Amino acid sequence: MSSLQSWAALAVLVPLAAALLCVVLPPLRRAGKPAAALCILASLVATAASIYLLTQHEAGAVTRTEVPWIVLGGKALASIGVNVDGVSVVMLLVVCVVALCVQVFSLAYMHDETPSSYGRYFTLHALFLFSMNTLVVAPNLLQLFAGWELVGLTSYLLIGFWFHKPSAARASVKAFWMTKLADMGFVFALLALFVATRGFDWNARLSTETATLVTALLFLAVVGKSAQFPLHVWLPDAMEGPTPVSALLHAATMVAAGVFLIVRADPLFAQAPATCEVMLWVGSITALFAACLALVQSDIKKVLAYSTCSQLGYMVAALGAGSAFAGFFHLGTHAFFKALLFLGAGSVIHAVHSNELADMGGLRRKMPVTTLTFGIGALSLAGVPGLAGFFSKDFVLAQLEGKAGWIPWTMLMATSFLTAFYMGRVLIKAFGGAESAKAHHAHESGGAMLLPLVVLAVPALAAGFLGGVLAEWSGAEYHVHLGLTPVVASCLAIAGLLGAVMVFGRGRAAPFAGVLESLDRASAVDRTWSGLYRHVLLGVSAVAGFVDRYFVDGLINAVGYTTIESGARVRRLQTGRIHDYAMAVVVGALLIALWGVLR
Amino acid sequence: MSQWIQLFALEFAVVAIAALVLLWDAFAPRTGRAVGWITALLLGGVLAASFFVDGSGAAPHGVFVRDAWVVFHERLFLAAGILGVLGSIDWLAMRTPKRQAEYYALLLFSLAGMMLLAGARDWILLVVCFELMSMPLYVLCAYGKQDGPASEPKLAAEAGLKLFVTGAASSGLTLFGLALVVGMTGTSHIGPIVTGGPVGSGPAPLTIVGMLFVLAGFGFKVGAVPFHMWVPDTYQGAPTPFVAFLSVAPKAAGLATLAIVLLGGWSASSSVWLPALLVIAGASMVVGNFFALPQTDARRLLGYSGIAQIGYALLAIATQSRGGLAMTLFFVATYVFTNLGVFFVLHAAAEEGGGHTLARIAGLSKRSPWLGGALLVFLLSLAGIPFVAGFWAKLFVFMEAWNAGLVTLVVLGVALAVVGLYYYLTVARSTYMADGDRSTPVRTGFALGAAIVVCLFFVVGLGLWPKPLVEAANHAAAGIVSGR
Amino acid sequence: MNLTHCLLLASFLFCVGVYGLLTRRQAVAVLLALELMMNAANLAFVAFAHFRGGPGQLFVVFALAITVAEVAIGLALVMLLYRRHDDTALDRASETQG
Amino acid sequence: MTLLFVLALVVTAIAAVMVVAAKNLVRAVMALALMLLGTAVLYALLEAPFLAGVQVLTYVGGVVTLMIFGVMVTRRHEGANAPAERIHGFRGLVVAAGMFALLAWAVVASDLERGATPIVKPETTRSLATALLDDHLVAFEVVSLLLLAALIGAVVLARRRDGRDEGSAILAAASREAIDAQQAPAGSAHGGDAR
Repeated sequence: MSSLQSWAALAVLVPLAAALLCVVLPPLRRAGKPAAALCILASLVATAASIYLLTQHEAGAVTRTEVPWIVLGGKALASIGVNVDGVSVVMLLVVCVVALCVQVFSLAYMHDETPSSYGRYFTLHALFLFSMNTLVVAPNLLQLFAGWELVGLTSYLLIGFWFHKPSAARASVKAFWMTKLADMGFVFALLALFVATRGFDWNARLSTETATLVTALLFLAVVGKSAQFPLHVWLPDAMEGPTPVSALLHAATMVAAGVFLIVRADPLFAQAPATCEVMLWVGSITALFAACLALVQSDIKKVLAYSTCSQLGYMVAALGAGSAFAGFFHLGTHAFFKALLFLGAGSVIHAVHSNELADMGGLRRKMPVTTLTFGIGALSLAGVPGLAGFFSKDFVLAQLEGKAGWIPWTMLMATSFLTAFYMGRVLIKAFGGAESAKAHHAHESGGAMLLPLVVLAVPALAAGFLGGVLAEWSGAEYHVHLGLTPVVASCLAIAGLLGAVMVFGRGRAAPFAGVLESLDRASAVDRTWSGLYRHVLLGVSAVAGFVDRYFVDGLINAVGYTTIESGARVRRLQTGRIHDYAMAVVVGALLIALWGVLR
Repeated sequence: MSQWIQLFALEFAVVAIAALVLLWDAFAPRTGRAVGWITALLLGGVLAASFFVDGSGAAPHGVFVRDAWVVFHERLFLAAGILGVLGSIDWLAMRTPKRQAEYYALLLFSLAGMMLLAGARDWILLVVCFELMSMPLYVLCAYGKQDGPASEPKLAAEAGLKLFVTGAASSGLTLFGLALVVGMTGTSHIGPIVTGGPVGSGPAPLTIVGMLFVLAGFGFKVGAVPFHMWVPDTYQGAPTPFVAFLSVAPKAAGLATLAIVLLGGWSASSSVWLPALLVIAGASMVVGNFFALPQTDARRLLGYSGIAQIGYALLAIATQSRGGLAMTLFFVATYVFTNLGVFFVLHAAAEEGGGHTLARIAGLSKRSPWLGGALLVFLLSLAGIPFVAGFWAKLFVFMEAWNAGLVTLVVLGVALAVVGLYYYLTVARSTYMADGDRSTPVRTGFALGAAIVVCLFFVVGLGLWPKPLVEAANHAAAGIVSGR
Repeated sequence: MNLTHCLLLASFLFCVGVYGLLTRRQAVAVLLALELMMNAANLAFVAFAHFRGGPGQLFVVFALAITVAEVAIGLALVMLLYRRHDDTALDRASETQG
Repeated sequence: MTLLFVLALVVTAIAAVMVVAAKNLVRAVMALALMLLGTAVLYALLEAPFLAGVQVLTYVGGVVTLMIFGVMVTRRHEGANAPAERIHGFRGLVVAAGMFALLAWAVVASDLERGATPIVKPETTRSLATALLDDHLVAFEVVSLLLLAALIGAVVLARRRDGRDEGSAILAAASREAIDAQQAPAGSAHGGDAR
């Protein structure tokens, strides 16, 4: 094991050690603060290791160490180990940095919890970091799956962290149920891959049919984990968990695991054009659909949740267009600015004690740092030129040029506009305008919460410029070009923001007061905007919401209900009478024998 | 004679322990936990000895063959026996302090029957061992329970009677079927079915009927559909520490017998039994999983879950390959530890909570975090989540079955595994999420606690590092099926 | 008299036993029916041994012992049932179900 | 010979029907005894004299007594006339008839008399004993264990908690008798060696 891999292994094992210590030493966990310190220390070590790895990494190098894990008939079927290459090094860094920031943020955010619950929270976080890093450095799909399942399990526990809230308990079960359902695809994919190649390597050469089968099954798992249409319904519900958990799991890491899986298994997906076609469409539809829903949410976290769905749709569409790098790039930048947004939302929620946008407003004076950092995140997400989100989103869009008759491209362009529009709405409603009653008593959060915000704001601003380096490491083509796509995308982003100002900024002292006033004079423009918003956008959103609530969600609930109902009905067969049991034995034997001789 | 002693050293030892326990109790009755601890420790000694005694060989006329297959099973049964005894110590000492020796003796007799069963290569010995295994189980089902809540003694008697009547009916079926098979083939050796007719004509109808009756009889013992109906009722009525043992050891023995007979003896006639086996396996998965869904008593739920699990194990046997058989062994071994663990935790919770319904164990994790955690691990293993032992078991079985071309059943199995996940999680959720109406901490006796810890160790250990058991299972399976 | 006749008789006894097993309410009567089934198997063993050779008789020796053990346990369980339910109708024992 | 066979066959069959048909349990047990005797005669005709003897000893002597005892103990209030109504008799009849149809068809279709395999040298009591103690010594020992387990089990179940052992003594005696019967061939084997 070379030193590089040792560092990667360190990033995996140190969080595990911290989690185990907390598990086996209940006094430590129940004390709360010491456990938190230990877990954050572990994350710090993991982050340091991942940064060191990044500095030492040579472009294009792939090294791995494996230990035989499962042996069948004297042959090693699968191994555990670490795989260090451009993708895993970057992903490791993203995961560690975001996790560290979230944990530091949680120090203050969760301080109302009892000490034992506080300790449990950080234990789960350490466990999560271990699971996620296991997934990231996996040298084969089996270990990746193991990490995948562990991530699912920890997320189940974290979403349901406030299990005394019935809605949280329900949401955690729903999230687990949905992702498990999709994970069946992963299991089948592993089985099919194993049968075809007697191994779990993602570099395998397959026939087109097998590749299509394997990748389609893998994609099913991705649809569940990365909340793609129509299995996205669990993600908004999962917002019942603590907000930092949402930042970590439902923005930066866990949901991105699905996209990461596709990036990892890119050699397999490259052999299956049919699957890629499906991905392209599913991603585009998810992006647009979720953006429509984000528009009408009154809960700030739900806006961000649907926005996450939407951005994941971008990544999946990019992957479907055949550009693993575009998806991965957007995954990286998105992780930073979405974590920033969630933490910013957490800061706001902490201040006003409400998730509702209606309870916020005018927070910009009370919480300047939060406003600034959240604003950076929002503009980055909206794709304002120069910020991180712009570069990656632009690159994704550029990959889609001309694909499938420009339709996905158009859909994602529309999504760009909507993204800017709903982020503008959140900005204005939460930070602009007059102070609401609840916002009146709000005050800026403490240092432990602001520090992660500031730290995350840096990559949210600047990570876009790293595209070239990143591409070089991953061995992909990347160049910023000034063509149709960036121009249209920039225009749409700015138009969306301005539109939001037009619609929501009126009647309130909006931050862009000057611009607004000049535009407001042309009230026809304003009315046009308002009308467009009210009749077109809200209409679309209503349809999307209807489909979501009654069709997708309803179908899934119906499946669950039917399963349980059928079980309840058939159990009448078990009468409790011995004679019936003996009858079953005899008739069973009779039928089997009858069939045996008649065959 | 010395050869005999060497060949049957472990079985002799187990019977000797039974005799010792009975005699000790006859001459110096004890009411404490000493009898149980002595039994467990001596059994532990036998298990340890199994690693040093090389008893490989065969009895005259090949009625009994000792090879890696037998050694694997002996150790598995001994482990189950030790854990079964450990789990019962506290309960017996509290509930029936004056009637402990018989319990252990009967358990040991059953254990001896199982251990011999694994090596039987002759129908006479096999049938006799099967009955030696079963008879004590009928009795133990109805054991003790005079002083529990009012309904308990009735339920225990009912449990015993249900097991007995269906068991005796199956014995009758098996015996009649064997009369046909042995009569038609003219030998009591478990071997290929010699048709006697012209080449390629296949077995006579009477032989086929006989074979399938025998298969049905074994189907009863492993609790496969449609011979499964005793399972939930017996699990619910019988004493829980015993159910822990009942739910694993006889099933492992039954699967071992099936493997010996189907893969070892009748492998050439697979066209006769394979369709029946596949139907039984598929039906077990479906019925087990769907009937488990609406259950509110944890033991009934686990009964149905056990039926489903047996379906998966039968699927592995149906692959007819060495790898498949090895995976059956792996599956069974992990199942032994997992299910023992689940029942022990339930027992610990029920002893303090007054019942086994899901409502009664609600909030367990708050009353005893470590029991709650252990239960979660066991349930995850049953559900097949990585990194616990059950995950590999399921994955391996599905992999081998897919390899053998049983794709339909694999798809069915994976789909049903998701249904399974639902009800396992229901139990887990009620322990974690729901608030129970009790807040007193659960105190677990030392013996029971030790048994749970051992189970936990194996379930987690095998989940992280399945390699040793996989290799041992492969080695053992080579004794029955040669080739890949 | 030949093997076919003997086996037909054995089958008949077996099925009569099955009928009794499935229909009699009295626990003791069910035990009797089980005896019939076992006896049918024994008869088949002996008949095969006579006409075809093989270990049939040997098997019967063991089967008899098994039957006796089964009767002992069965009757003990029936008495337990009687003591708990004050009745030996087998369908009394049907509290667990579903 | 054939006449005797037919007679035994008919008696056995009718007795078997009576076992399941008799309302009175004592009568059913008596019918069982008759059926067992008829089978014993068949054993004798099929050149299994030893088994015929054991059948009479263990079954008619042991099992039937045990059954009568069981009937008596459990019916002490109402006498032997138990309500004997059936549980879905028709379904049971259909299943049993179907079973018989299957078995009878299989017996006939197997064409057992074709090629009329010569009737082999019958197993003598002596060869039986040799086989028992040579080839199948293991099984023999296991059966002793089985009977011991059954004995203990029966006592455990029958014993009352208040210490009044009701019937366990008789059960134990019956089981012991069974052990004796089972060990009879062993004795005869030793006798055979002595000669």
